[in-house]
Amino acid sequence: MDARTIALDARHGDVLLVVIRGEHDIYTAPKLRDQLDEALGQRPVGLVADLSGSTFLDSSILGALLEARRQALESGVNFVVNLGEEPEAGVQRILEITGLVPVFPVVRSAGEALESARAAPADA
Amino acid sequence: MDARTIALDARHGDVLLVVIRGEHDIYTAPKLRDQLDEALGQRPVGLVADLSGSTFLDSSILGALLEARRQALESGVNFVVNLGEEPEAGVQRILEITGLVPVFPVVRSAGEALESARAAPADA
Amino acid sequence: MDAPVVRLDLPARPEGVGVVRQALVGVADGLALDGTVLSDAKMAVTEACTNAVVHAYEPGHDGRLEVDMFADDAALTVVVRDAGIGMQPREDGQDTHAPTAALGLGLPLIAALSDEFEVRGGPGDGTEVSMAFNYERAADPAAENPITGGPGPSGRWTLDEPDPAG
Amino acid sequence: MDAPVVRLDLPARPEGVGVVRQALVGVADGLALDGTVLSDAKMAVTEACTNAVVHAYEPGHDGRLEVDMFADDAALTVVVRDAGIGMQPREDGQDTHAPTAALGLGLPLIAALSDEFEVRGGPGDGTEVSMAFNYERAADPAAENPITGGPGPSGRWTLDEPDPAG
Ligand SMILES: Nc1ncnc2c1ncn2[C@@H]1O[C@H](COP(=O)(O)OP(=O)(O)O)[C@@H](O)[C@H]1O
Ligand SMILES: Nc1ncnc2c1ncn2[C@@H]1O[C@H](COP(=O)(O)OP(=O)(O)O)[C@@H](O)[C@H]1O
Repeated sequence: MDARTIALDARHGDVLLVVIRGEHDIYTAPKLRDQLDEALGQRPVGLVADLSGSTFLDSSILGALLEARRQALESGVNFVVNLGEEPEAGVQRILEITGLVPVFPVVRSAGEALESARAAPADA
Repeated sequence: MDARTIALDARHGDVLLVVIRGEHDIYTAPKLRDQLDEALGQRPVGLVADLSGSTFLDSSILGALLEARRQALESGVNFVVNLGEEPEAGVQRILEITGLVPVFPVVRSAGEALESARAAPADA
Repeated sequence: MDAPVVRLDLPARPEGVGVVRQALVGVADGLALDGTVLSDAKMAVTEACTNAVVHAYEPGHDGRLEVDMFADDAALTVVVRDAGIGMQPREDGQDTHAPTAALGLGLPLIAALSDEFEVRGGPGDGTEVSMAFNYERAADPAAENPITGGPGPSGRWTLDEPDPAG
Repeated sequence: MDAPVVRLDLPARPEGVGVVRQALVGVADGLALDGTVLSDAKMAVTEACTNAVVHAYEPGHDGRLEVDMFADDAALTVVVRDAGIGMQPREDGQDTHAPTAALGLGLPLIAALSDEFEVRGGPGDGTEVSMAFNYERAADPAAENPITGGPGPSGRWTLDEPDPAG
């Protein structure tokens, strides 16, 4: 199995990235929730969930991401999911068949993610 | 699991490469034996078993490689194993603890492998 | 079905879900399963195992999770079984053992990603989810059993009401 | 040992060895096992399963392979079990069910890569190989149980004779 990591990347000024690599499911969902909570607690302008290096995500992870999105909207933080330019097929598929691509919203590159995390008005 | 492939690379003139990628064990050992036999049947000057992309090998695979080496020696074909510059730790370990590094012999780059497969006298 | 079965029997704990998923990858490897079928199977089997971990047993009580995998000429079938409380009728949207924010997408995902599935068992009987994944698909099951609706305000997924006229 | 056990029960066939190895990776993932320990465990467990596939049952007869994995505070223990012919006394270097060129490195590798191991069972009783892999190693087991000798002319590995004086 690919290394399962969840890390905070704070090198982008007022935008925080939570970088999710490898396979994630109910076992690591609590860690992801904690990491997303911590990032939101820092009141960034924007929060990016970076899935570009993730190889498997289940509905526990979608639940954690949706909860972070809800909290971000409430507190006026821009929230965006970066799927990367070459996403793992299964990760892309779960986002597509659940119709969540426009909901999160999902973008396809780090640049685009930073841009919309900085610029987008946090609409509800 | 990484894709398990065994392929013949005949783009190096009088040296044939059998390229072994991913995880290999008793399940794929027969395929490896066939591929090595086929390569030896073409009477090349040298035969390289390329393990640089392999992530797991067990004693069934060592057995297949040792058998190819034995046949190569018999028929005057230079035989060499290329472990690559960044071998998987487990692949390197099985070759080292069995003392097979000097036996095969094992080299650490494609260039070195081609060179010794072309130049080495097939000694016994 | 008398195909030889790979059986896993393990504690119904969060860390077990990855064990089942990895074993499935190993089984698929022996079948040279197509990438999309494998990735759908990984997801559906993960959701079924997660349900056993999350819903089947009283919190703090360690139950077992049993998974059978068997391959015939046409499909890989995976059966996920627990000996827990069984599917309960929902009362006021609340789940007996659900942790904070079970999303409610597990069974819809299983339906969307498998070519055939069945859920057996009632209150007290444990639960058994059987899923078949065809090697060759005539159609994308996710198009035949699409996931409707979206995240509701409560955090749980809200499925669209089926159209009574349709 | 009452640690919760992950059990696999599968046909003793070549494609099953990868299933066990993958499941082991899943178990190790839950334990955050060190890379070298995991890679040694993968190899030793592969060799034990391969022996069950190759030696335990009459060719063409499908026996079962059972594997238990359990983790305590100090080590991951893996037990590989078959219900086959059991370890037989070797006659003139020939093996009952060995395929062309069984190398003879399986048990030496198991000894070199595990921190503790035990082989149980005799003729007719099946075979059970138990291997423990410590999370923290005081020494490299491959240094304590080194593999000696080399490939013999027959194709089988020839171990050095133990020095009767040493
Ligand atoms: N193995 C099980 N044992 C008991 N109840 C279950 C089981 N699987 C599912 N359920 C019940 O069915 C409901 C719907 O499951 P699912 O669609 O997977 O969504 P979620 O697990 O996110 O709630 C669960 O909330 C639970 O009440
Ligand atoms: N599970 C088993 N059932 C029966 N015999 C076995 C089993 N495992 C090992 N043996 C016997 O022990 C011998 C040594 O095994 P091993 O060291 O693994 O080498 P190899 O399998 O390459 O012959 C085998 O040749 C076989 O005769």
